[in-house]
Amino acid sequence: MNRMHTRVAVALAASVLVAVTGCSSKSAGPKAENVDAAGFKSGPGVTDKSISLGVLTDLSGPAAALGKSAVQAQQLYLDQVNAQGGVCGRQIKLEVRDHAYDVQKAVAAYAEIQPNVAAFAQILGSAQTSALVDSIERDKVMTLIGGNPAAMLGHRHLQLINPTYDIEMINGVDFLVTKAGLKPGDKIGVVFQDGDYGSNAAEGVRFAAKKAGLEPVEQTIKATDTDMTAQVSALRAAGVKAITFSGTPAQTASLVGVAAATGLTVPVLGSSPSFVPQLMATPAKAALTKMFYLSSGVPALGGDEPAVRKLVADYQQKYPNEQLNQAVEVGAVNGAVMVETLKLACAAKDFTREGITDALRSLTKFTSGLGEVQDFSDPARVPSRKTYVLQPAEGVPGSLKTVQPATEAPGVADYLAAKH
Amino acid sequence: MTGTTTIPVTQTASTAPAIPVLSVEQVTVRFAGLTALDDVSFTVAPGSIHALIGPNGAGKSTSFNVLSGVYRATSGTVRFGDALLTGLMPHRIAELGVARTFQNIVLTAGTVADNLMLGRYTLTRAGFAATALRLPGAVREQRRHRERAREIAEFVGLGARFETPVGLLSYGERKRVELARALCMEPKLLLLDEPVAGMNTAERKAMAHTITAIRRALGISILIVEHDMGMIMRISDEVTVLDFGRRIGGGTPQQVQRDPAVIRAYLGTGDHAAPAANRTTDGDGAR
Amino acid sequence: MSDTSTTPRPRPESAAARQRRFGVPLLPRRTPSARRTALAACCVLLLAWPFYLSAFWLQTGLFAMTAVIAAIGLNLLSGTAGQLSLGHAFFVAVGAYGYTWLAGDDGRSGTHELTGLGLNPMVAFLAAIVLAGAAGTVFSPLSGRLRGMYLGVATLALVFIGQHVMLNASSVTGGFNGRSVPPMEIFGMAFDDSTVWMVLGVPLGGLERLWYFGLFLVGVACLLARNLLLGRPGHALGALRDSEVAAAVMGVPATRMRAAAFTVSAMYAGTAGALLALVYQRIVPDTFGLALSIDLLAMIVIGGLGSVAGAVVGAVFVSVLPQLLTHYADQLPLVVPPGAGGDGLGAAEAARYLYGLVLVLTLLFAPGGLARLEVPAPPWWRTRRSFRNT
Amino acid sequence: MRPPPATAPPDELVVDDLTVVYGRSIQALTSVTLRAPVGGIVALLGANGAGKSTLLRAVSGTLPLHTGSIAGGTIHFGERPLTSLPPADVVAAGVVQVPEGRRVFSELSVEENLRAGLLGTPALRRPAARDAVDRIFGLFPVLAERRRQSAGLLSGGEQQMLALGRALMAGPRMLLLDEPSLGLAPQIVERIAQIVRDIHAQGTGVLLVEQNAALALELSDHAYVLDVGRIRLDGPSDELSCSDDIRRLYLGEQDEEESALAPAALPELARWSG
Amino acid sequence: MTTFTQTLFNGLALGSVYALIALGFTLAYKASGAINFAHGSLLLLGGYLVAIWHEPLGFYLALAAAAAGTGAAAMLEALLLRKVRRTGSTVPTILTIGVDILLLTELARRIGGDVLTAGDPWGSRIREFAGITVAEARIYSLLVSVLLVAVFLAAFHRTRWGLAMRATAIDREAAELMGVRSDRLWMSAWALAGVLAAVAAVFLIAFPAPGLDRNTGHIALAAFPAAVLGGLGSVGGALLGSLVIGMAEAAAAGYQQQLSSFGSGIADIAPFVVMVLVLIARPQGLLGSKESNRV
Repeated sequence: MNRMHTRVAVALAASVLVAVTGCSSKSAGPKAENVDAAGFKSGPGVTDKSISLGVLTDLSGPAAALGKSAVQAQQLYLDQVNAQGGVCGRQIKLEVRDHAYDVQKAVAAYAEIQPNVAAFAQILGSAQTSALVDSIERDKVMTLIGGNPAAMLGHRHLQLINPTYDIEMINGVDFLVTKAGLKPGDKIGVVFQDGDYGSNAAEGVRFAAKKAGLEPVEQTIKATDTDMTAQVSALRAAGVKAITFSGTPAQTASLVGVAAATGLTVPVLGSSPSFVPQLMATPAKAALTKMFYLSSGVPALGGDEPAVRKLVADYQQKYPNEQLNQAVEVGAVNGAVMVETLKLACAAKDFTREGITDALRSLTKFTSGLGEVQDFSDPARVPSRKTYVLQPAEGVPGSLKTVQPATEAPGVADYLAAKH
Repeated sequence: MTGTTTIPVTQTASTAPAIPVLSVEQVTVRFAGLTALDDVSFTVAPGSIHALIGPNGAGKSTSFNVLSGVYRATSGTVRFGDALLTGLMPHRIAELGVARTFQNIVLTAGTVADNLMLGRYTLTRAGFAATALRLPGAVREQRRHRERAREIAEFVGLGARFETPVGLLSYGERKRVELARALCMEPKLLLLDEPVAGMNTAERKAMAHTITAIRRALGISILIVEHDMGMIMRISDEVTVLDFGRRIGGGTPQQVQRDPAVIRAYLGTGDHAAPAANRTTDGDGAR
Repeated sequence: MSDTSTTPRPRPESAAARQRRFGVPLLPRRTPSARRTALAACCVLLLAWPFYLSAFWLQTGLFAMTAVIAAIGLNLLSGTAGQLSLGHAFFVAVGAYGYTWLAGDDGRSGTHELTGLGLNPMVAFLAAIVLAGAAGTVFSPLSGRLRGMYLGVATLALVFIGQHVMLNASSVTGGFNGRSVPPMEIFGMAFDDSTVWMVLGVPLGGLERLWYFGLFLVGVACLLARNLLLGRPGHALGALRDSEVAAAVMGVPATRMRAAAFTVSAMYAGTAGALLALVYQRIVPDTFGLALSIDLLAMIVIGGLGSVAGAVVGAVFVSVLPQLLTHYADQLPLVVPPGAGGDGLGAAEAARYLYGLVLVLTLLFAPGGLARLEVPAPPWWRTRRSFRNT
Repeated sequence: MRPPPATAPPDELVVDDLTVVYGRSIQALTSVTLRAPVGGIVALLGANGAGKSTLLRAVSGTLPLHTGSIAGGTIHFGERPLTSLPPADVVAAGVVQVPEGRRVFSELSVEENLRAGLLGTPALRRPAARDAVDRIFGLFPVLAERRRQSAGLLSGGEQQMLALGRALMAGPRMLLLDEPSLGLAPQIVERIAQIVRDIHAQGTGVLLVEQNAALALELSDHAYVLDVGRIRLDGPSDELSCSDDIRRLYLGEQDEEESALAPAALPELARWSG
Repeated sequence: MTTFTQTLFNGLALGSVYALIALGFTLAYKASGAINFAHGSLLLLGGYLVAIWHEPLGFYLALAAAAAGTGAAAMLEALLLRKVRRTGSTVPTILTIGVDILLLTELARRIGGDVLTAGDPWGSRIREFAGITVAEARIYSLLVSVLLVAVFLAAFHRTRWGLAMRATAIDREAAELMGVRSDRLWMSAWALAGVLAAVAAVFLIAFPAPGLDRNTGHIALAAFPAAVLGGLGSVGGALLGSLVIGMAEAAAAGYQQQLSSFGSGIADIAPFVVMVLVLIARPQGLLGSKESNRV
């Protein structure tokens, strides 16, 4: 009797299964690339009226402040482009997902929007990007990423903008040598966070230090450290003349604050992610304005460049209550790269995934006025080698001013040559 | 002694696998600042029902805890045949065929069957892998032992409750589950800690019957702690009396009932000893 | 009467006895046929799923499946044996990296040299499960001797030490940037998108095939767990949870059983990890943090401790709820679509709030399914103090 | 709106028709009615598991700690309802229990244990608290000698005295004693009995729960016998101690017809053959 | 030698702050039998309240108000836990995880990317002695922690409240029979845990730390191993454990070059490694009492 029931159930299940699969929505197969009457090839996320771009960022996690600024700046830029008719007569839309700096959420969000976007205008977070690298390459979807670790180079569809952390540091050490008058044999402190960002930066410092005949004194820190006293005492004991730092902004405040308080008043050069304007509200403000420098691929928001001033003005007008930080520029640059790429794809009448990547790879002299000329032709090479040196300053947008314009240190070429 | 059930049925025992002697020798248990057992010795003859009596707190439960390995004796030894129980972990003692019940019922959530199958633990072998994969051996073993568990359940009068969650059982029934679970271990020595405490008269009768029936059927040794003097005197072959952690008397029920030291210690002292003593002597003898 | 003891008696499971057993209605129970119909409907739904749903929903489903497997395993430990573990993210990681390392080839990831054994993926999958079990066994000096809450905090160490190892053993794990996961391959057919099977006119890619593999694993996991719970180890673990003393005098070796439960639980987590790796296709250490451990615990508590079904329900709930919320965020009141600016409540935050709220409310108002982890201390324990003094 | 009868003694513990359940199903007490006047010693007898401790828990308000609850009936002390009050309120009403097995705070010193007896009363000034402690030491000189020792190191009898002294710190009107003779040597039991008499003589009512029927009946004026959660007998103690009924109930009933209990319905058990 | 002295001081200072956290954690555990996973959030709440109130109220008043606020929040949490007390200790523990998620989400949303300061009076002043450099705030944190712990211990051993606590911890039922209102008492324990967390928060965000950010509460994770290796539920154990963990962490940071063979970032896991080692040797923790039965 029971067995009978089971058989009936199985038979029923099987027939229902066949029935329902017969009308599966997937039967048509994956959304194919298609060619319209005008000979325009287009892929996922592209219609006659619009182009959808994906953004995976952190709006509620630990990097929310940066993520939010970058997305808003990107949106601002695209709004302006759209207001002028968009690209190829198509409005550009952002499909934003908040992964809250969680890998699983990022992977899920990627799966959710990937089929419906032409490209990813931004993916924030190293771990998140790392987890998605294979998928991005498989799906051949052109992607701009937020961070700059050198490990992210070499993927055809993945592109970072501005110099990588190691290049930032080679340029930065060059600045320190001049600034602090470092001589061969002098010691330089290298404080860096465990992980790809910090170790990539440290690699650059080591190279530059060797080249300049400096002796590096290394101190590893962990992401959750907030008190840099131990590191500072070690560096002071070693008698360093300058320090490079690759950690979080909060750690910067501690390091510089402790160094200043203990009389270790040497210049400290930070990697680009190591500063946020919020630090100017902490007691470390005085020390920061006195000792701290930031190596950055984009100029200071407090600078005089027309593009920067326009960005600041527009951003403040649209988001009057938001604090400005360097991520605003990064977001705007990302937006500009995206638009330039799409324009090239438009010219080639190819809005397929491959077409968009090809367009990016043909972009060899990109400039937006926010930073140096970028060359995206080779995915394995840094798009630009020049960095600015910025310094915390009060009363200017983003609390940073530029103290050295975009410069490439002589060592960079050697370094890159040695790497390839 | 009017009952006929008190006569030991030794002929069944003769066919049984050898039931070892339990000998408790000079066992002392000390907790911080307290001597719970003080140099206690007694012997449980194979196949006998041996009662351990004494006022509350005399050390009866402590004795059980030493015998089953829950407490470690400070000094002294407990032997079960050739095996030295003192120093063994409780599960080792269980493997030697010593089963016990608890004064306060300690059952596992689940059905009666689940609890009884726990009693089969030492007799079965199926490990994690065999059970999870339902290997034929494990399935066969489980079926066979479940049969036996059901037999035991029916024997103690829980046949109809075999699949019932223990949470739904009455107090008396749960006491029976405890007993059945201990029986499921196919013990050579059964330790019963107040098997009829909290039961009504009918339940007490049934339990006394079951205990004698166990001995009759299985020929195993039973050590029993109980306050119900009537029952103790009726069913036991030998009695050991503890007071204040010390053994103060022992012998056959009749001997113990007449022992003035026992009467004094167990039933009261000094001027209020008299009524109690009277009561006990006539309580068991005359009734 | 004594003679009857030697004569064979009628088989106890007589028709009358069975009648008695089934005649007494104990708990309201759905009728068997209704159950079967529901189960069949569920199966049809699960089997037909890949024919309809997009990669996102397939992936969500697969995440739920990994959660189900891990939760069933954790439930064996916490629900059945009464032991708490906050370290299961570690065993998930061992399974994930174990599979990847065993099945992977030597190569490079970023700046790291990678090693791999290049085993057949099926073999590697099984070996990864064994590896996770071995990791669980290595922890047995603690898992056997520590109880309940104590073990819970001690296992926290596994998560953090595990993270440390994942970041530093870069030749195995790829370090911070993680490592690509070789696709599953059964009988020479790889579960990737290099080949597409057409079934009933519907293309089945790697994810779809993985879906069926996952379903198979979930089915096996449920079945094995159920067998365990109904068998000898289940009884022993339940006894250990309800009263360690009673369990011990019944012959259950407490230390060994607890360690064994931990090991089995770790193997479940390892299975989940290996499947998770296949879903992710690339794994990074960040995935296997404390949050994963806590989510797993929340799953089994929300679902109801001690039952396989509870683990399944809880796992599906906890892993799918945030996805649903994020997906339909724009339709929720008060929730601002991502990137809209302003200080509105983001979807991810809304999901967090709801998750926390559901957890708290479930525990406050429906602890019924939860009570089995720790029945109120048995009287024996409570009176131990006075008992000792007697 | 009827005023309370003027004849009602103001201080009497009255348990009326009390039913207590543990968990959802286990009924531990059924319709128990009992009166314990402050002017007397009332004994409550019964075998293990009869529900004696449950009754005290119900009065003291500690049932919830044992997953128990009052399912019916009331408890009053004089005018004051105690039904389901938390323990602290019961103590404040002047009813204090000395729990079974002494339950002294073993890691605390003797003096600290006594001071703990004041935790239910409004804070006293230091000298007053010291006076209270000294009063108890006067009652139990043996404790005074060991005031700094930790309570766990006392002998059983000393612990029982400490438990009594601790309960007396608050100056209760009614003392609930749960098995004070438990596990004590005869001479000590005699000493405790004398102390209970003294306590009563000083105007404190005593409800005595005892297994030791001889002791209990001798000490008390009136006794109740609990059997499986019900009051089976009650009456003046001297009458009870001569009654046959109490023997039967308290010592467990003898089986007049032994054969009647052999339930033939139960099958026999064969030996397991491996 | 300097490294050693410096490490010693850092360990002491760190351990003393951990002690405040672990003590609160232990009190809450004793009171509810539950591991309070929301302790980190309470800490964050304390710090956040000081940060937003110090401007209008001034530091000390803000600290008092924040301590009161955090204590109240802890009591609210304890109220929730009381509802599920009967189910054992696991359900309440998971409940604290739920509370933690709610509290942390709200605080993180409010704090966002900001780095908030407590407005403490020590600023970034530095003292030098015995060849080592020490932030003044660290000295105060050490002093205040020692003072608070001493006051707590005195109260625990000398007052009616402490007596009630100790008695209840030994035998709750007996204590209730003496008239102790154990529920209220344990609520006070939770409140105290909250207050201690607020004080600890101030020291954790004071110089040389940069200030309060959304991750500040993570530091409470170090209190888990501290409390466990000392013996869960033992006040002395929590204090000793905190010291051990503080020292271990400082040593791992101070001697990172020598320890580099264990991989970088060893300081991150030092507390957990120490905990595991201690528990393998003594499963009941350093000062925990061994269960009386040996099953």
